[in-house]
Amino acid sequence: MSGKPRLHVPQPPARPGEAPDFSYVEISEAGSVDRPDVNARARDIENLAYDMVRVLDEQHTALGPWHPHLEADELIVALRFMLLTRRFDDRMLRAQRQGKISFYVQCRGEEAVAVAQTLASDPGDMLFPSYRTQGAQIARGRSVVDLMCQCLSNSKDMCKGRQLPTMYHWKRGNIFSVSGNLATQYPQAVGWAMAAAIKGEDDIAQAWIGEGSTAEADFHHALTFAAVYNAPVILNVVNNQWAISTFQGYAGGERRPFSARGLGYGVASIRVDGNDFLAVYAVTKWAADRARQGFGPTLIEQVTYRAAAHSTSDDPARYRPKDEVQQWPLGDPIERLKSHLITEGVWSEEQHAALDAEIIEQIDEGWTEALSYGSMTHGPFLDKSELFEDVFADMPTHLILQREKLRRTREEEI
Amino acid sequence: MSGKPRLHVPQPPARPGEAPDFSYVEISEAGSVDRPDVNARARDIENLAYDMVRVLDEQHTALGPWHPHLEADELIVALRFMLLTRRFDDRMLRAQRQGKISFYVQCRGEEAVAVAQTLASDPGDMLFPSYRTQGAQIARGRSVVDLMCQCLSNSKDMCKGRQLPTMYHWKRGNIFSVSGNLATQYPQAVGWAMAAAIKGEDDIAQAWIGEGSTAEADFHHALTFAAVYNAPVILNVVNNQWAISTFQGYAGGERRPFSARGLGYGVASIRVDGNDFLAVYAVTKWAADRARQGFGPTLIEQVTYRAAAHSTSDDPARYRPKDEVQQWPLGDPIERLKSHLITEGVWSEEQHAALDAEIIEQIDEGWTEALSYGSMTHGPFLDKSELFEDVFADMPTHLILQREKLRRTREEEI
Amino acid sequence: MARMNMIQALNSAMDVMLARDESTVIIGEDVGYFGGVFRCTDGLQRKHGEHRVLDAPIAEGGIVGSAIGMAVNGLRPIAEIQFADYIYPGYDQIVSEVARLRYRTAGDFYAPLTIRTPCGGGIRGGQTHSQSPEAIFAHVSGLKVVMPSNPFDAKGLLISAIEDDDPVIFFEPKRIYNGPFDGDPDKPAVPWTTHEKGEVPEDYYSLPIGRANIVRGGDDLTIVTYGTMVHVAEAAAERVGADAEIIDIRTMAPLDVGTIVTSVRKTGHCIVVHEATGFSGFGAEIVATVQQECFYHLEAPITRVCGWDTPYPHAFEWEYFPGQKRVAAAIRDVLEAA
Amino acid sequence: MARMNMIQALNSAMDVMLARDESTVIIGEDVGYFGGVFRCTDGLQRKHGEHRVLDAPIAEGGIVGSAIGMAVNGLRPIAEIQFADYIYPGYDQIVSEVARLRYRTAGDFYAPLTIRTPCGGGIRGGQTHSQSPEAIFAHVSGLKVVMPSNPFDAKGLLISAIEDDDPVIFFEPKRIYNGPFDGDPDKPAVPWTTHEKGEVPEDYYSLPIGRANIVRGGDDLTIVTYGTMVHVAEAAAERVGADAEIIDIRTMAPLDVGTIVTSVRKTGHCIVVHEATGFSGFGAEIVATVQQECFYHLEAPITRVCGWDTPYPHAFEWEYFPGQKRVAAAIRDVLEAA
Ligand SMILES: Cc1ncc(C[n+]2csc(CCOP(=O)(O)OP(=O)(O)O)c2C)c(N)n1
Ligand SMILES: Cc1ncc(C[n+]2csc(CCOP(=O)(O)OP(=O)(O)O)c2C)c(N)n1
Ligand SMILES: [Mg+2]
Ligand SMILES: [Mg+2]
Repeated sequence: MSGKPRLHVPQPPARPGEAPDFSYVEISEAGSVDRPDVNARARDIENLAYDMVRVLDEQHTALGPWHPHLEADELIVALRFMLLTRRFDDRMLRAQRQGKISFYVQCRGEEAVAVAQTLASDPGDMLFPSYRTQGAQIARGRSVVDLMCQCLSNSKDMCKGRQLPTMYHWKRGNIFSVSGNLATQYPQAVGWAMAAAIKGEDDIAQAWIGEGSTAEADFHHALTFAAVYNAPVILNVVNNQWAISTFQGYAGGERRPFSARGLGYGVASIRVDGNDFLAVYAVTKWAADRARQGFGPTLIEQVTYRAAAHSTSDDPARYRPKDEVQQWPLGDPIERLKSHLITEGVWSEEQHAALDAEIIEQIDEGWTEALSYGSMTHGPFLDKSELFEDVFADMPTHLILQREKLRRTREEEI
Repeated sequence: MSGKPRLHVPQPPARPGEAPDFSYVEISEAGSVDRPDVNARARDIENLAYDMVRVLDEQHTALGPWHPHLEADELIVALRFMLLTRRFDDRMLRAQRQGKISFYVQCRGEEAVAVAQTLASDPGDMLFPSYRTQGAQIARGRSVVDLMCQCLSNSKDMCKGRQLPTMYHWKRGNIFSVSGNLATQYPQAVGWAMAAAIKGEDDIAQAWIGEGSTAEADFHHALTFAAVYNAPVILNVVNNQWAISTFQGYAGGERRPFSARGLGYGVASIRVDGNDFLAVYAVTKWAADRARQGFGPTLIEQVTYRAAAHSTSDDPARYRPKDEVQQWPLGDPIERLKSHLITEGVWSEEQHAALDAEIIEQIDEGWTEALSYGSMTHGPFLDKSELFEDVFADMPTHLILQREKLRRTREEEI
Repeated sequence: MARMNMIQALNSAMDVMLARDESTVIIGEDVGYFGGVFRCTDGLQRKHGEHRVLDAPIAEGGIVGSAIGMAVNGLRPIAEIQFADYIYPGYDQIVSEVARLRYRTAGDFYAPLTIRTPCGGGIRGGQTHSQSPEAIFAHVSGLKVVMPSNPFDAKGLLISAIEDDDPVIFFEPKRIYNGPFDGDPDKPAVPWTTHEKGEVPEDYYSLPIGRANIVRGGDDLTIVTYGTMVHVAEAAAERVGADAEIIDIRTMAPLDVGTIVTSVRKTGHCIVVHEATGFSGFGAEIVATVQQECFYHLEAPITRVCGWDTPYPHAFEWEYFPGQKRVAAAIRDVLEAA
Repeated sequence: MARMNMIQALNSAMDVMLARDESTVIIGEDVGYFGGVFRCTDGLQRKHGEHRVLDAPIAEGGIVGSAIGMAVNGLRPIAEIQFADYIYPGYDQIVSEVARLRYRTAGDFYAPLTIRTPCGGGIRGGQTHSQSPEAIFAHVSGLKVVMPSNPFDAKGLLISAIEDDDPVIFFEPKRIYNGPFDGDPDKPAVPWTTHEKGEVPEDYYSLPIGRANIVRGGDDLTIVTYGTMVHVAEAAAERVGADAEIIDIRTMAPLDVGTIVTSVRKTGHCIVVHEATGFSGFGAEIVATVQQECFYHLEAPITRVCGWDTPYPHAFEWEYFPGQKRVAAAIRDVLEAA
């Protein structure tokens, strides 16, 4: 450091053409971090924000106090959901490349986050996802056809053509609507949880944002309100190292982990290996119990890696080494759970291949069905007058007139 | 704590009619906190955010590593500034009660914060005050007449009648304009400091907000940007325990001090006895050196007490015990510095009384002079056409026309 | 019936709704124990409990954001923004989120949120306690925007706002909280007890959002206005002895175009009056619609009388404020233009 | 002279200013190493250094707030907001701070800040990548608001914005970044190389803010518009064979009233076209001013053709977008109404 105040310009460890370097990621030994009681005071468990909760070791064995001891069939269901998420992702990427859908956002490499956290929630808990949390839909049993119809903006689109692909919602499944505006769901989740507490209901809320989005005001509002009212909410920061082209240092992650942001508010904060299904599940369950039992909010940072492009509009080769993902020290979440199950003797490569084939078939069938409900270019289409519906509960006069005007113009020859 | 998630409703320690209780304020022994080098890593000095830097002990002796060892005449100048600030405050309060000015905000009890921190700055450093930082103006040598003219919105008002009383600025004195919108100056101060760093200049920035204002987005933006670019800035949180009617718990201060908010960003953070002139001076000097030498930002929480009403529109007897101020454990900043100087044998009650009398005379003379420049009800007045100046650097056509229209309407008999 | 000022009427509306509907809650800065800096929520926390009337951190964005979440979870929050001048930190959550939630989810999610906020000048509040930002909300599809001009309307419209399943931005012209104000700052203050609209039922009642009110009939010209300016316009019309029809639109969005158009077609003259800065203000929308719908009936151009296109000043308040004289001059000019 | 599309022209403007004036800096999400999601700042960090072109945290409020501070400290920051749809978190700093700083300090402090942001629809971006929020800035005294419709204007106006000592909100209609778009999404894309306004000097030049441009002369009616709609209006006028005078206002605030009024007094007919939602949109201001100034010359009501009063949809983009057909119908109706 110089003696002069020069502007610090955060630098990612490697740029295109350079060798990937993840030495900055501080990683704890699997099983090495204590698991406190869910009623521990935040100030007494600050180490959890700096260590990294991990359950799976390099030999794919689960160990330590955070081991959730799930049944084998539960884990196989989870594996299925993660794989389904990935294959869905693959298919939608292809669909976008083929011009069938306008846009898509993959969650490759982050499947454990959404799937484990959703499975660790109760069905009545409200989930406030980001555009990279599609695994939550899958893990709550949403039909992939419904998701595809949304991506197609077709006649069965749950959003009636009003949202970009990936901006799903599921009222019945208690999954809130994805917003195109980053981080806005964070204080909303806190408010939802406050309402549950006011009503004396048991349900909790859970929200996800990326590490880049922590810079937005809503992150701070959510933490402040969650702390002040001790709201039953889990606030997740999915640190996939990148926010479009900027690495996590641009959100202020160079000196302290994002989980540490919760400590100053007195909010329990945990840093977890985001590619370790068992660890993510365990910390989420802990946080959910804590919230449900009245001990307040938890901030969780999932350390993971955005294995794909930011979105179909992005080309990451412009700003990071192409082979970074291969060097990512926490591996691939699906591979790791699969290997664990094989190590445990409850799964095999053959079973896995069969599952994969089955899922791909399911996706292909789903896609065919979804296409039969139309797309933006091929019917059946949504009724054009849907454009004016749902602005308000009851359509006011001016919208009735505008709808009529549009109809007339469409029919006229000019 | 219950087993159910019930909404937590923060409660101040005492309400009107109840006995004041400040047992929640954690106070360190004077002299007990270590003073690290200014280049220490934030993570290595986190204790400073939880302890309380204090120099003056109960016997008014200065001690410990933070003792700034200022000369006696420097301290007497400081005492004078603090007293001048208080007498100015008293006079403006009276002026408002007499209907001479429309509004006023006192800083009673918080004089050490503004005066010590300003004296610890270099003249080229830019100060971004709140409405309760009038001591900064005084400590930089602003004439009280200028401040009074602003409060009067008269013909010599530096704001040309455009701002409420107390919303001063001083371009030549490097004091930025006070905004009526809370906390907006925080990221501006960071940006100012970034510019200094970009330009390779030595100056640093310093900003003040109240603890209640930390809940605003700008607090988070400022900390994020300061951390990311390692900006040479001091961010002060003046925790005077109250934000209008809500106690500091409503900003999230129940579990951890506001200073701790900086730690999660990796920003050096210090908690200081805000009524101890020497301690405030010392930590500010430390932070200024740190920033100037290129080691980045510091967040400082000044623990103090808002001894007066929020503003002339407020009646604190509605929401807090009348005698709370008497129980405030950190005393009165002026009394404490005065007692220290007397203990040191460089000051006496008589000298103090004489100083006070002199200051009161100065204020009275200033007020007479200021009134001679007019007020909102008595001339001389500002030219009415000033209403249209300074919206832009050059007045656009539509404002020229509006100015003309106003002139005509004023002259017409209707 | 009771005599109420606007503060009491608003308080009564919230009191009635808190008692009537368990899902009603209030959140805002200083609204709880203290009862609000303008006393609009005075006594409500004591009466309805700390879980119904919440003091909030000073973060308008957080207040709106969390209130949206509460509304999604079945509550009917009333969020108070202490001054309309401080609503901007909440603007993103209002525009990007609550205004569009029903639309983007095809009706599956929605948020019955009411945002109350004191607006307008005339109280020596300077630029950060005097603004009238209704136009920037009226422009946003999915929001209803209301501004009452008297206690009776205030209570009836606030109850409708709370009951509405769509978000409502509810502006309260603070200059007339205690009494009608005709634009003359030198006159002694007049309390609402002297005004017929200060008669307010103590119980539940509601007034429809989206319906203008003809404050006074007339044949020579139509004055379209709202909020404090309703009273200024009345005084100005009297001052010049004009037979003016004065329309208090009460709701900016959705706008009651029918009532305005019917009137202007009758009178052939129209002026639009509001406190906010004129340029790209809500008055422009009224003018644009009136000229479209009444073109062949208009005998003179429609004139706007608004705040000047400057920030709201402190010292020149009565030069800035579109007072009686400016409105009177506009009436005269429009009638002479014919 | 070189052939440039709008992205290249904007890039060139910033490049020229970074080289010419040391105090020019750029800050925004992804603008540095990467060069911006639309590539507008491509290569500028490499060329001018990491202290001149800064990648920023994802916080529009922080970007604007810190840029204000930089501007107060003598720099001329250009802040990029990645999409106009994401400008709302920065709205408070824009409205409450930078717009009023000069006024509230009687000229002692001011901030020469330029905020660039891509706006408008037509790119299948859905509601959060398609908005046109110019009206909510035009209403705020103290801001200049600009929207160019071609590469030549874009460069000249951006240089003026950077050099301006007052804050400028600079909207870039992203649909025409690569080529003019006449409203027909089924036609093959046309590059700027085919358009005369794609000829752009490589060096420094500037165009005055606040001056409208008559894109095409005509006697039958005046079309007042800006941004992408300039091209749509041209095509629509041709489609119906109307002798339309088309005015590209280029600057919303301050508005070049003179050019518009002169034209409408000549043609006696006027339509106003923009992409943004019509209700309380900027078109209303234009209409209100034109009817005031041209009342006795108008032969038909002024008509607005705008985005419908709904959020911007994804699937129904071409029903929402005020395309050729809607503009053409309005031209026909206005001319027939005479
Ligand atoms: C308010 C707002 N600002 C900017 C954007 C543009 N944008 C979309 S995604 C993105 C990066 C987000 O990064 P991160 O939060 O880390 O999430 P990730 O994409 O890595 O999952 C940006 C800047 C936006 N959608 N909303
Ligand atoms: C954005 C904004 N919101 C609300 C207010 C109204 N207001 C003025 S001062 C104040 C309390 C501030 O408390 P604190 O930050 O603790 O500062 P203190 O007054 O104690 O010095 C409030 C809510 C405001 N001025 N600006
Ligand atoms: Mg990320
Ligand atoms: Mg305070």
